[in-house]
Amino acid sequence: MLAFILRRILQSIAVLVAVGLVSFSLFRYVGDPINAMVGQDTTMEEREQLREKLGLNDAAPIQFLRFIGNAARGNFGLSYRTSEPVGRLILERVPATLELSFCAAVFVLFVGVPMGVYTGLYPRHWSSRLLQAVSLIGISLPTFLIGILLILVFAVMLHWLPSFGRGETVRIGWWTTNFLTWSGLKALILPAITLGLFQLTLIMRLVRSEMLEVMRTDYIKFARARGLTNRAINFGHALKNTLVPVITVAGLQLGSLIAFAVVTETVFAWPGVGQLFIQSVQFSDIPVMAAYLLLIGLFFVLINLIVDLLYFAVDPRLRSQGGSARVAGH
Amino acid sequence: MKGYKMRLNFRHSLALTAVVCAGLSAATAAEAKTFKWANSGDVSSMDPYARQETFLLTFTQNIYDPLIRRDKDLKLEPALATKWGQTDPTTWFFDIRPGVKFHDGTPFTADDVVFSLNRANGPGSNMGSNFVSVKEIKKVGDQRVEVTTKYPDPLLADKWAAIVMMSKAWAEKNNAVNSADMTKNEENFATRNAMGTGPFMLKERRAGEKTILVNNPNWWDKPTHNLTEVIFTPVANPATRIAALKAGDIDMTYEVPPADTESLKKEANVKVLEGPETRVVFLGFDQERPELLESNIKGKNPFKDKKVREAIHRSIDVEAIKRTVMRGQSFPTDLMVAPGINGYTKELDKRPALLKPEEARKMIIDAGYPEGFETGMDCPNDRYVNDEKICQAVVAMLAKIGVKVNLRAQTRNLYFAKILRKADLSPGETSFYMLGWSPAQTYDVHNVFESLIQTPNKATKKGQFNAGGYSNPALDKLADAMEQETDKAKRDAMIKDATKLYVDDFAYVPLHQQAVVWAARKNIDLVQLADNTFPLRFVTVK
Amino acid sequence: MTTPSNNPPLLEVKNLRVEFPTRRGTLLAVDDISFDIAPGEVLGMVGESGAGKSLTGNAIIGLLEPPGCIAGGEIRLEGRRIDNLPYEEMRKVRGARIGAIFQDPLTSLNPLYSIGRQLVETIQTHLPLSAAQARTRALDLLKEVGIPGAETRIDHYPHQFSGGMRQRVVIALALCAGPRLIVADEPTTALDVSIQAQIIALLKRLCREHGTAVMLVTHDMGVIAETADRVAVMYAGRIAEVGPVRDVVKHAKHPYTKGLMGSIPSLGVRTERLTQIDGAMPRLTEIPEGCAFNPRCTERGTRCLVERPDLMAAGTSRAACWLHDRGGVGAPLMAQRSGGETVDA
Amino acid sequence: MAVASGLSGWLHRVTDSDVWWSFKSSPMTVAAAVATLLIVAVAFLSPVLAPHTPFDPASLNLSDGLKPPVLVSPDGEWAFPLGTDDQGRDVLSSIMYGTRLSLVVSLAAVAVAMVLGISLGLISGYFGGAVDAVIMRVADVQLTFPAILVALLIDGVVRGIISVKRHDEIAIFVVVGAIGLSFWVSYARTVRGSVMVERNKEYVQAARVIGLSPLLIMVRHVLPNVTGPVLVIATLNLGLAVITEATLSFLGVGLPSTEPSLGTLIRLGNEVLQSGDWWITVFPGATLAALVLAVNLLGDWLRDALNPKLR
Repeated sequence: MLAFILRRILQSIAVLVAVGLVSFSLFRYVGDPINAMVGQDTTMEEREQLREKLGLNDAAPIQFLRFIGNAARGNFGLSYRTSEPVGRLILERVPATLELSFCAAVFVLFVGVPMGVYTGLYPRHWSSRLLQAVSLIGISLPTFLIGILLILVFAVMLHWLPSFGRGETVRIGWWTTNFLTWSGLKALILPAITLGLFQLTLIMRLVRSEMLEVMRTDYIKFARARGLTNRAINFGHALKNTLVPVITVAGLQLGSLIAFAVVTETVFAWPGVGQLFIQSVQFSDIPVMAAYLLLIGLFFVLINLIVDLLYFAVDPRLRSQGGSARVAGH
Repeated sequence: MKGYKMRLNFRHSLALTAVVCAGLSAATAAEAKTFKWANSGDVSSMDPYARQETFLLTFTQNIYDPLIRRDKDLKLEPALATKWGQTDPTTWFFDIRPGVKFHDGTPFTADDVVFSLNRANGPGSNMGSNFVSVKEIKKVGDQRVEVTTKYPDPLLADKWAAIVMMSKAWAEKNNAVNSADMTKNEENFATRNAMGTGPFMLKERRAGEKTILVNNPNWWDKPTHNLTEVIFTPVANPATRIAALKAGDIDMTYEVPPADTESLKKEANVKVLEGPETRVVFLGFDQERPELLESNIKGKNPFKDKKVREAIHRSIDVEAIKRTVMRGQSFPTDLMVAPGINGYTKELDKRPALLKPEEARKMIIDAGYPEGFETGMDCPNDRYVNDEKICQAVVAMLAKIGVKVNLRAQTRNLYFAKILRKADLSPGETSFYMLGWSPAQTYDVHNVFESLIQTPNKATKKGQFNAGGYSNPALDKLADAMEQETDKAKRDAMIKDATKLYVDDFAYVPLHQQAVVWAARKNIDLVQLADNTFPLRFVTVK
Repeated sequence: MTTPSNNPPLLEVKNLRVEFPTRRGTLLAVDDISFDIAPGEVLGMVGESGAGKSLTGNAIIGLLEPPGCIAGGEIRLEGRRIDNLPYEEMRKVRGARIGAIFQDPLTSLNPLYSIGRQLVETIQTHLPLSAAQARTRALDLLKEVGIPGAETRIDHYPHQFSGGMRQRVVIALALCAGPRLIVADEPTTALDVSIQAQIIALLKRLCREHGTAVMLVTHDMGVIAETADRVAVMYAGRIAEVGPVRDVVKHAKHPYTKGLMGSIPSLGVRTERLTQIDGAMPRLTEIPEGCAFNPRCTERGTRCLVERPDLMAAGTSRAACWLHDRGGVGAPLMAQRSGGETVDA
Repeated sequence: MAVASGLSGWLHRVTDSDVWWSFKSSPMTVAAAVATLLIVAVAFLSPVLAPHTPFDPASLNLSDGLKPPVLVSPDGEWAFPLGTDDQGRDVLSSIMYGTRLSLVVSLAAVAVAMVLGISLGLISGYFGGAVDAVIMRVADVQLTFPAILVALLIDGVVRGIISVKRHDEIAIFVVVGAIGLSFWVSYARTVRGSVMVERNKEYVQAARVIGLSPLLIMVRHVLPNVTGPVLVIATLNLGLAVITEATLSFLGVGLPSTEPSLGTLIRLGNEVLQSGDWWITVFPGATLAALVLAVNLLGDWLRDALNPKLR
């Protein structure tokens, strides 16, 4: 097991280096930040000098090495847009995104999985068909449209929920949280639903198709023959076997919530790293983009490691075989 | 200048009524008044010299005061300098207002003035271009500062209305002596904190999320507002911003997309303020390359031919663009400079009549292009109001006269990197492009000539933004002369001649001035200035 | 072999009918069969696949997969009707009163639960025992079914056991709640021959010790001959013959049983060629009138074509064949040629 | 005659099969199939059916701009049944042309993603070990970059390699490539998971014993078993592809804005949603919703019908 973790950590480092190299070779095509950084009347020559001093004309690997060198010393450079240190800029906004994604993930798991189980257990029932059709709405309308519609209904017409922003937040050390204030919680509801809706549909359908297959297996029939209660069969034996293969996909989908947060945060003016990323793309704010991509790369690598470890915890067949072979499902 | 006056009266009266009732309500309102407002983008820094951008300058002028500030009619009025003037063509003096204190109670002195001016001209600051003519700044006694210039600069006072005064002691104590210098990678205290003499004090600054100002009880000037707290939040998505205003989560939004003005006017408790912005949006031609970049015509550049430019100019129906694309929120103009700017010659602002498509097509054929010609077109899609939609409309209009246009719309950073001239002033990568320009600093037409219309010249640094490379020697000579002409009448004559030159030459296709559209809830009184600045000191909450 | 005692039968099946309503018409898979199982008795159910023997087993446990359903008849366990019980009532019967063993041990156990946990769960579902007591009972059972080192292996997972070992665990699971009857559906088919013998011997010993009756469903006559007290031969959803296993094997009364027995090689008797029954069992949609076996029967008569024979006394067993009726089979007819295949080609 | 009878024979076999029967018996699936066919047919016949030619700038004039749908308000015109947008484009014809564009782009993108994802998933799942680790780590790197950045990279690189005179010649390839590249990971992971399960099953080992080539085993034996989850993802990705294309065109790397796809119509319309010109975004939005809903319901049915285990 330890060998497996060590190997994965080495691979993770390789992934991060790859992410860094690709990012910096990419930054040549995201447009030129200089024009937006200098005043309207700065001469072209001065702009070129600034570009030279910032090292934007160097080759990608050199820029990447310089970035890593500074990053190692905790200095992620200044944002071209707000001239604030990128490290603190991201650190301030990571809690907002993580808390939003966490709520979206909770929404997806506590609504999506039961819906998947229900439609898997009673596929023919009209309510399952209805749930399937309704759940499709989440993926047939673009996120920005869903967001706006929710705001129009719940904020403008009904005045139940705030139309944008994080509401009151409580600062604990460097972390700012929404969970300790009433207005913070209310501000979380609409964005979490908008963010989670797409993943909800995917998770529900995967759980459903997996549940349908598990219910047909011999060990479920044998469990019934042993007179076990429906609850024990459906939520003990069947659910566990259903969730094992769903874990990898679910782990990834919840990880991609962060990537999806980009659009939701822009619509709800949610001060997270997603909104920061969109602004940095539009502004070609290279230091922020580089730090963001490495953060997301690190995050995905962690998610994958956790999902794999979760696999070991859940699926005994792997524990004895060890190694990265993963046998999923029934 | 007359046209400008006439339009002003209407705006003037509106402003007057606002002040009157502001005065009244200020007296009665004592209890806490919070004013919540939003804009599409955040103010990029608290450091007043970080960027020469209207929004940053107007926001920081709520916390800091300049020596000379502009009143509601954009005329200069005394602020921290009680008197100023030129003792001789190359020497300026500024008398300092006594008894003024910074927010932390420390007194405001001449040393602070000298320090601030040098910081504004120092490394990392964006305001350097206002000091091109300055030779030396020195303190003369406690109440006066004298500035000597390399050559007579009649506009120095105008330029310095944008330079606010900072506290020398505070800056030295908190390592904010210079603005944040990108190349040095270390943060500057002034980016997130502020110490000014202005009507409001900075209480909390969370970049990209929320910035809170509170009233400065011992401000040197009489407050013309009744606010105790101001909460500013950036809301990028226009639809969300409009919804927030309707829902009452914000009291005012600084930027309203023209499409939403109609629906907001119908809203019960919302009012809309519209006015022309000093920025002129125009189209430019590549008149430099022998042949166009993306065209089927080889060996010839159609845009070099004045007849072709005229045919195109008189086929673009700016009134139709105003009616549908801009929904009435624009002020068509045929000059490269807006009314309200010194040097706007009203009598030359007459758009030649529109040509029927057949007439224009015939002109194109006579110019030697029997089947018309093809050209690329570049436009931003998130810089000016409805920029992409205006270009699409132009593409449709030109298609009718045989000019096939391939449009490429991009976000501003990709766009500007593509079309602007390179460091060595070699031409950008475009044949037909859209640009917007407003001489924000000096409010004088020379800035337009110097940057946009004069021939690009690396040595004299002229024509930096003349992306199409239009070149008219006669105009170049006039522009250089007007820069230093101090006699107003002679200068105005030069301006008129130069303007006539580029209008008759159809050098550019000026479209319109964008409308500055703000929206606020009915219980808020505020004043909308022509240069799109928003001093909070004129806001009162009923 | 216990002789059938005369107290009331443990399981009584009367005129059981199982139907499959499909869009192509209703398929009659089990057509009016009746039989009893005495306490502690081993009844074999034998017949070609598709004869309806597994379905009968499922019907008894109440686990017919939709759209299959019990269309008629009664099933009584210890005198109580169990075929029309509400789901919750029937659930309590399963495992506690009737145990089940399925064919493939590789897929019968939940791969994610240790065998101990699956045993304890079943025991606690039916018996009022604490976790500790349930665990000791599970340990005893594992020892009984012959799992070496039960104390450590109880917490192992199914994939850590061989096919034979897993079937032993399945038997332990079937017995753990002390059922009176076990329905074993092809318990040895998936195992190789040497393991088969062990499992059969184990099943017989445990049933005898616990006094548990067994309904052993298989197509393997050898297993039946060795294990069953009585045997019922099924053909096309009906019982062709039922009786003590020795009599049915040695002195088959029904032509189909004769053919079946003839096709089994036995050490004692030297036979050049095994007899072969022509043709194949009819599909459920094409069951002929009269006796279902008549097209393939060499001793059939005109009556067999029209009148369906019920089980009637035939020596010590009972057979559904007019041969054993005073009226006889009517005019004899030759067996129907099936597909040009000659018997002595 | 032979052909006719062969055809009718085939037709009979289809209509008699269980798959057809399960299709016929669920009304929702029939409705979904009809809707899908209708939308696809109208889209691809748009040059013939559409009353106007929205992509030809010469035919547009601004004076027709912002007309409401004729059924809703008096100043609508029958010439523009669903109203016009602020460029004077007829909304109905724009939807037709736009849907065709979006369908071509998203189907091609999903196809690219499936081919890439499934093949890499099969290889990595079947061979495991180092190959599996490399492919999965490439997947991690890919997951980090959203479609937007991938598009910018491809656009820049392609422009660097082949000097392109006009942008829109390569626009469609850039968009399809970018969306395809950013979608393949979910296919690869799902297929890999299933392949690792099937790999140990007897029938695969049996196939290996009789000497079938690994490729043949994977495609013929293992692939059919993973169609279920792949189908779920493919149908979901279709809707996402249309929306991603709209985001790319906003960044100027997508299709030119003079030829708006369905996604771009929604994006442009969304800016004016609250201004009273609701129809510019509502009708394209409804079309997209109907298309994605129909395709996914069809996908659900197909997956259940084709899944041997569920029959």
